[in-house]
Amino acid sequence: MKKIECIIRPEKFSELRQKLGDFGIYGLTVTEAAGCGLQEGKTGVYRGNEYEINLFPKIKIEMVLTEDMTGEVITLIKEICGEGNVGDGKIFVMPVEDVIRIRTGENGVGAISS
Amino acid sequence: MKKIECIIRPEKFSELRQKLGDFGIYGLTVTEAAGCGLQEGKTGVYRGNEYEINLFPKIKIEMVLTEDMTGEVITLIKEICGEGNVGDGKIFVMPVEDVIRIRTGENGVGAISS
Amino acid sequence: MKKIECIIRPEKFSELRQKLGDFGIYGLTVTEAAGCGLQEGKTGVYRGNEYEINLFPKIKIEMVLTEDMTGEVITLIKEICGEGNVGDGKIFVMPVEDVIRIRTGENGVGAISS
Amino acid sequence: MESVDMSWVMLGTILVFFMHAGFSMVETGFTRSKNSLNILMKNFLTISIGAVLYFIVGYGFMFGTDAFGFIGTDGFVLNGVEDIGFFIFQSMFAATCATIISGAVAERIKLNSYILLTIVMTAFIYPVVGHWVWGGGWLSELGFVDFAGSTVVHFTGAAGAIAAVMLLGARIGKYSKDGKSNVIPASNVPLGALGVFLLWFGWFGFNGGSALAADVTVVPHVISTTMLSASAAVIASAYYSSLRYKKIDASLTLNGALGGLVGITAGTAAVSLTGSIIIGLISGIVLVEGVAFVDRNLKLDDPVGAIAVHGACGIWGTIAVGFFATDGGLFYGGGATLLGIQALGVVATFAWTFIMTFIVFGVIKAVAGIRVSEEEEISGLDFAEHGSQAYELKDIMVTTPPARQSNTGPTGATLVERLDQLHGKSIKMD
Amino acid sequence: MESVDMSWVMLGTILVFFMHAGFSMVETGFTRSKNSLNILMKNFLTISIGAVLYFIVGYGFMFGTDAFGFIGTDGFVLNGVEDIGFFIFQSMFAATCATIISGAVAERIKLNSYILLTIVMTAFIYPVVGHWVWGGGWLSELGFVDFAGSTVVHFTGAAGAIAAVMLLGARIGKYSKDGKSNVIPASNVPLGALGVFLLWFGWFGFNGGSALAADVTVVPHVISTTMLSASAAVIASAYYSSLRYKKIDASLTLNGALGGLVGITAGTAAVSLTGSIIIGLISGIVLVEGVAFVDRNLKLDDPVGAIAVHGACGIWGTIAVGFFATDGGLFYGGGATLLGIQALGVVATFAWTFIMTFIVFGVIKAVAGIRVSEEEEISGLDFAEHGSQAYELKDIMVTTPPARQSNTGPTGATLVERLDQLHGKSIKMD
Amino acid sequence: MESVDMSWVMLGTILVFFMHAGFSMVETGFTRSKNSLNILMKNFLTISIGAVLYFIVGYGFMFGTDAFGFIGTDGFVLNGVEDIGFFIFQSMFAATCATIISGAVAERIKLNSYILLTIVMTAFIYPVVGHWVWGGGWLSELGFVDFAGSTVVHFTGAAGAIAAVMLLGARIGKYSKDGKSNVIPASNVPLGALGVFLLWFGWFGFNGGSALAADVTVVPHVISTTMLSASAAVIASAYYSSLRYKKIDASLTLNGALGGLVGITAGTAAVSLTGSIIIGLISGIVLVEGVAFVDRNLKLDDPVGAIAVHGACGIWGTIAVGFFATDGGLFYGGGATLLGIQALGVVATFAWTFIMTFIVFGVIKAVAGIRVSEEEEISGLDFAEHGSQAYELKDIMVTTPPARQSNTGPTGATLVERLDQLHGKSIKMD
Ligand SMILES: Nc1ncnc2c1ncn2[C@@H]1O[C@H](COP(=O)(O)OP(=O)(O)O)[C@@H](O)[C@H]1O
Ligand SMILES: Nc1ncnc2c1ncn2[C@@H]1O[C@H](COP(=O)(O)OP(=O)(O)O)[C@@H](O)[C@H]1O
Ligand SMILES: Nc1ncnc2c1ncn2[C@@H]1O[C@H](COP(=O)(O)OP(=O)(O)O)[C@@H](O)[C@H]1O
Repeated sequence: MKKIECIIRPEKFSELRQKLGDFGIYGLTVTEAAGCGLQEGKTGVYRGNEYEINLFPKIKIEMVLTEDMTGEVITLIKEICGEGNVGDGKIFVMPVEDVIRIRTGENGVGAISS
Repeated sequence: MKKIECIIRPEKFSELRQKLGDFGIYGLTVTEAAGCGLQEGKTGVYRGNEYEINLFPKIKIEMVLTEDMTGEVITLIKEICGEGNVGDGKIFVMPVEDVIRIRTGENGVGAISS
Repeated sequence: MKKIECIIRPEKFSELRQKLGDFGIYGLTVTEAAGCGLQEGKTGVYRGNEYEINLFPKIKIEMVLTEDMTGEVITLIKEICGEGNVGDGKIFVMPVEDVIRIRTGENGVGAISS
Repeated sequence: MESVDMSWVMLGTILVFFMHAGFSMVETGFTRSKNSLNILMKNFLTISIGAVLYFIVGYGFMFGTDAFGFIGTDGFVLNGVEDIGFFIFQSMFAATCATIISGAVAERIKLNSYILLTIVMTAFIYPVVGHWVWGGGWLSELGFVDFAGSTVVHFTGAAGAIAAVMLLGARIGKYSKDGKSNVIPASNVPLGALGVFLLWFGWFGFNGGSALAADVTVVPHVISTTMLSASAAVIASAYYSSLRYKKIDASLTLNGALGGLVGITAGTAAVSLTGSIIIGLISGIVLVEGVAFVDRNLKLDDPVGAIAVHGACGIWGTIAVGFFATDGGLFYGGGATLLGIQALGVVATFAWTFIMTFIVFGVIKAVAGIRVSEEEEISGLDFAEHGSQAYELKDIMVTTPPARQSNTGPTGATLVERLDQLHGKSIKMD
Repeated sequence: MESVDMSWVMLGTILVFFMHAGFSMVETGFTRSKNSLNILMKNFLTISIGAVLYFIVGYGFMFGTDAFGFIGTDGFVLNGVEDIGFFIFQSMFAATCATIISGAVAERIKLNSYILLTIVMTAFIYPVVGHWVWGGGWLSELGFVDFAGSTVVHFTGAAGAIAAVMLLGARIGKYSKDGKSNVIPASNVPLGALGVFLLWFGWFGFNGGSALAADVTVVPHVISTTMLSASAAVIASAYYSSLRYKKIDASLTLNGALGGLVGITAGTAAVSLTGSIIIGLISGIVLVEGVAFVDRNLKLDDPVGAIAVHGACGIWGTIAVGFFATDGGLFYGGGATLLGIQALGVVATFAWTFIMTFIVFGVIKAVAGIRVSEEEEISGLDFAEHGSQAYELKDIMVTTPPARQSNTGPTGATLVERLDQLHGKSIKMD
Repeated sequence: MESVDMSWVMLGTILVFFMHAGFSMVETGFTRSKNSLNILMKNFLTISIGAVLYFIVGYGFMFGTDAFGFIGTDGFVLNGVEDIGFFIFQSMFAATCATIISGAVAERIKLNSYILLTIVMTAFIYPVVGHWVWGGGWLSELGFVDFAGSTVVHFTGAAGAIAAVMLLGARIGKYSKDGKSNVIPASNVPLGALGVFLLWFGWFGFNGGSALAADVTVVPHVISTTMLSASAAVIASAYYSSLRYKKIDASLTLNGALGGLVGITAGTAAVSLTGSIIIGLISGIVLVEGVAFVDRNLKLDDPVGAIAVHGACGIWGTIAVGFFATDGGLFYGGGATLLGIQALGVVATFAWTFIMTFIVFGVIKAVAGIRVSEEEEISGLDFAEHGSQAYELKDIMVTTPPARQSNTGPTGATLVERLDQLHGKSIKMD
């Protein structure tokens, strides 16, 4: 099994989530994150003083998948979240040794199959 | 060393944390997350329009442990957080190559032993 | 490639981020977390009843780096975030199998080089 | 009636109305955000139902022709009532009394059961007490002094709150199995502080308007004693709480201001300015001790401190008149008679209100139930009873749910296109 | 003029001013936090520009010497105007009418285009309607009854809002491609609820002050009908919404209070107390249905429900006078004449205001554009138009950006020192 | 005294009291949430201590029998004072002057040191200035005009604030080592905006009430000039800030409203309506420039802009009378005499207040210290000084701590059971 972590633009989440569902993937965990990289910061002004915001709100999605699905899921993410603008985000693929479904105690693939 | 990531119901956190302490585990990192999977969404209504909430608030706990403890910790999580209702959550076991305690610079097991 | 996860004190983030930049590392993802370990809790009082706060706000930084950089980055984190007080935080080094830059689709090292 | 007197009473009316904004903000600020909508609805419905019912029956029971010194018997729907201004001024008081309960029972009471109680409170329980003291009933005959309602309005509300909380029980998690009182922190103290200011502001109308005329000999005195008592109470509760708990407790200091206002309400026109400061100082201490006593000894879970504010300080304020009244007070050589009458009034009011509320709410409990389910309480009353939440819901939480189905081989250039073919153009929601 | 009458009208003036605080809080609370600054600025500028312009031209058009029953022709800059108190009281009404629009167009309108519309509204469109009814114009000649402005102020504002929203379009994501009306939840309902209380409070000055004197025969009656109608409306919208949608909808109940206030504004002095309760009950239902109709049938995206509150209930309130006026109302044997005149007034006001607003705002749209860019709308108007945000920005979000450059071999004990040498002492910001 | 005049002054009193709600909300909204409780406590204690002390000594120093045109000498504890209404009205002003300082020193001052300063301010420093101008002192003899207190109340407060901030220093992170002024964003602008509305609302009582009678020739004029000046200032600061900084700065526009109110306070009864608009427009610009000057030139860290609002605009407002007074103003052919007297008054007031405050606060600094520890400042004053926080604390943050001990072999079915045996039934907290 693999864990896919992707960092995307918040406004893309809703569509990605739906498409993942269409694709048969319902299980995922989301956290609000902030990130930086090549994306240029934006300048604000408050009471006449300027300040720079150079961390951007991002959504971090974690999905644990079976090996065979990762490829297509990555393609899906790229297609939906890739605007072609700096800041679209990243996908990280990481190894997972085991998964347990707390409710049933079953582990391995059975723990994530719906 | 292993990293255990578990996604649980927020209301279970307090008890789990205490039991882990009783068990000798004090070190952990928590983040607020939201998740979905098999759990059914709930419907709200605002000004007469219905909407569906199908991401549920979850607590994500990360613990880096020595190999030998993972087994019992997993059992503990299952016992405390397993209500038997859909949405109880998951446990992911992942490899960790090294841990450093920033304060002392010590690494490996020494970095997480209290 | 490696993923470095570090848990630090929020007030250290600004300087660490800047130094990482000076060092040539701009890409990172941040999440607000809370943690506990050896750090002693603090006691508050509300309407005459005491309560204990024993989770402390922390900042979690995730950076995916090429193998060769991890060493220096860890040193940097230790130097900047190490106050020598309990609660300074931890660094976890974890394996990453692949990285994809959503915008371009390129993967591997190319996906994180700026 | 003189224009100037009418204007003054109408100003008072408007200000007392505004106190309901204060109650709402205090109660919303001192409780958890998952129950805010519910608390707001309770407050809006209380003032609304209170006003309408007081028009229909309450005013009659309170100011109608006296029967046995116990209750009024006519003037329902203002039949034959001349002074509409007096009615509307009084109607605001009725709702005030009822709304005091809403804070004490917050975060776990069933909305509809609460509404039933409010109906009985504003239509009957309160008007009867009101009749005794202000409607020519037996207490007024005895010479009981309660200028603006330390007892009639505030203590009556608190007595009802005690009965209600006893029947309702504490919020989940408030008391540990070993009886320890736990902390359930406030969600928005600044809003609560604003509420206290709104109440303080409105109180000038509550006390000042009770002169029922723009009387130059009474009104400035009333405004001054009201101001000084509240101020003294703030100082007292701030420093007494820091003495007792090492820190100046913000929420207790805010309660303290209200305690000082409740404390001066009975004697506002009868005591001297210096007297009002002393009454206020003591109110501030009574409040801090009152909260501790209710919370840790009586183990009555009162999220906003209503019982201490309106109950403890209400009693103190009523009794204080017996000591500080420049005319008839013990400290002014007036002997103990007045003191005795004041005490009697407090006891009688408690007996009537507590028993009546206990019976009424007990019946509601038996018949319809008064408490939300444990699950609803944990997830919050807002979503359960109102299908929504008080503060911003993150965009990502609201999405169109993915349709569940198996993949039947699609065709098309990109994965997305293929998926779209499967499902028809996907509806994207913001 | 009598001191007492002057005082009463000045009190009314101050209270009507305060309604703008209410509008601001309602609009801020019912919309998303990323647009809060923008909404607040709109409200502050509306009242400010409204007051100044009404002084310069508005008052003259409204109360100057009549020309053809259509418009006033002198008294600009208060030239030759005696009663300054009357002017300042009226100026608050002008701004009120304009600010009604700001809620309906919130979260997507360009600030400057909105300001232009506000200018025309307060300087010309509203004063003309005002002249017709209160300035001796043709409608007043016919005997049209609108005591405090259900039509003149509220419905005029709503008619303008309809035109503006039609030209502006809905917020992104409000309607799905298939026309489904989506939910865009409020960001701060407690603040919105406070706003409703502020408006209700101010409304006593709005209706009461419109007596233009501390008249003992009128004022207490007006205060009472205002209170009872609003109360009845709260009850009606709470229970009607729970009937229709299974839950007591908080934001609809809050709107309901305002609906009941708008509904009684025209007839506040003309109907009986009982009449006011009935008018209020119906207002509450009209409000709930009105919101549904505007949102799901007309598909006009009105984030705060301004069109339903001020439009639907404004019409109802004006017509209701024809039924409930104790003198001349249909239900009191007065026949249908008054009813007809009231209806005519509504139609005429709508025609004039809708058409004028449509033309003016249409021109602005063609010339300058009226809507912010899609990108600005998504990221929020606050940062785009004001460079800042309404609520706390996390410390970590604001940092001094790292200078970008390549590493040229540094020397020094620690990495940090070496880096510092490279860049000179680094500036650390909180 | 006439009932109607008394009523008007009492209304003014109540409204001025309400301004403290405004100050509290502005200061809470414009600062960081980790210091909100502390700011609220400062405000509640200021008004409370101010009222009590003004009763005990302040009123005597201000309005007692004059000595050398410098100070009053009797009437302490209102001894021999007839007009209680005048006292209570004045006492609200005293607290207002003191509370102005609290905003400027927010987020780093020690609560108790602040309280000490407030005591001296309300008991002595302010009453002396008040005596000079309103108590028959030397400035009033000269014919200095300050109708409601641009100088007496507002500028006095600002002068004290300057001294206090100089001694206190800036918040950590406000200024970079290189002297750059950094941004420390507000935590709740909507609350701050509400505060501005509350202040504006209360200001009608501040200026209107200062007529000390329901004088038909004065009051409507005062209400109108107050309204128009504030409105003009909002417009000016909004557009001037957008000119200077490319964006309509929300918090500067909010400050602008206050600047316009401070600016008209001295001349509200003396200038024409048109004059008031000009005064307001200039106030709006003075405010924006004033904030920039204080923040970036003087490098005085004033989180809420109190020094610019009450200081810069206070001076401008006082001087403006010399130009715009229809009777005696330079622009009305009155020559420069009045102008000179006004200027003299400003200088004298500054000298007295600044020096006194500097000495008093300097002594406190030397003796007790005036600033919280760096650690407390970083983690926030709320937890450090009040043991709690202003907004909701996440449930997960509050837990019963796990007891630390080593595992001694337990027995039992499940791990949990075994652990429980070890520790006795675990107490679970919500
Ligand atoms: N090396 C990295 N490690 C972890 N997260 C990263 C890394 N680089 C970028 N990110 C995340 O990806 C987001 C987008 O990266 P960025 O370089 O700005 O744009 P792009 O991916 O389009 O080149 C960043 O905001 C950050 O959250
Ligand atoms: N494949 C997955 N990857 C990551 N997180 C998951 C995955 N599946 C479920 N989760 C997380 O676990 C939570 C519970 O899963 P769910 O399927 O709803 O119930 P259960 O685990 O009882 O079957 C979800 O809310 C989500 O946060
Ligand atoms: N075993 C662990 N797994 C995950 N996170 C940990 C672990 N131990 C500590 N942490 C994180 O590191 C932070 C600091 O650890 P702590 O033991 O309190 O101080 P120190 O690292 O200085 O010994 C904690 O607040 C927690 O967020």
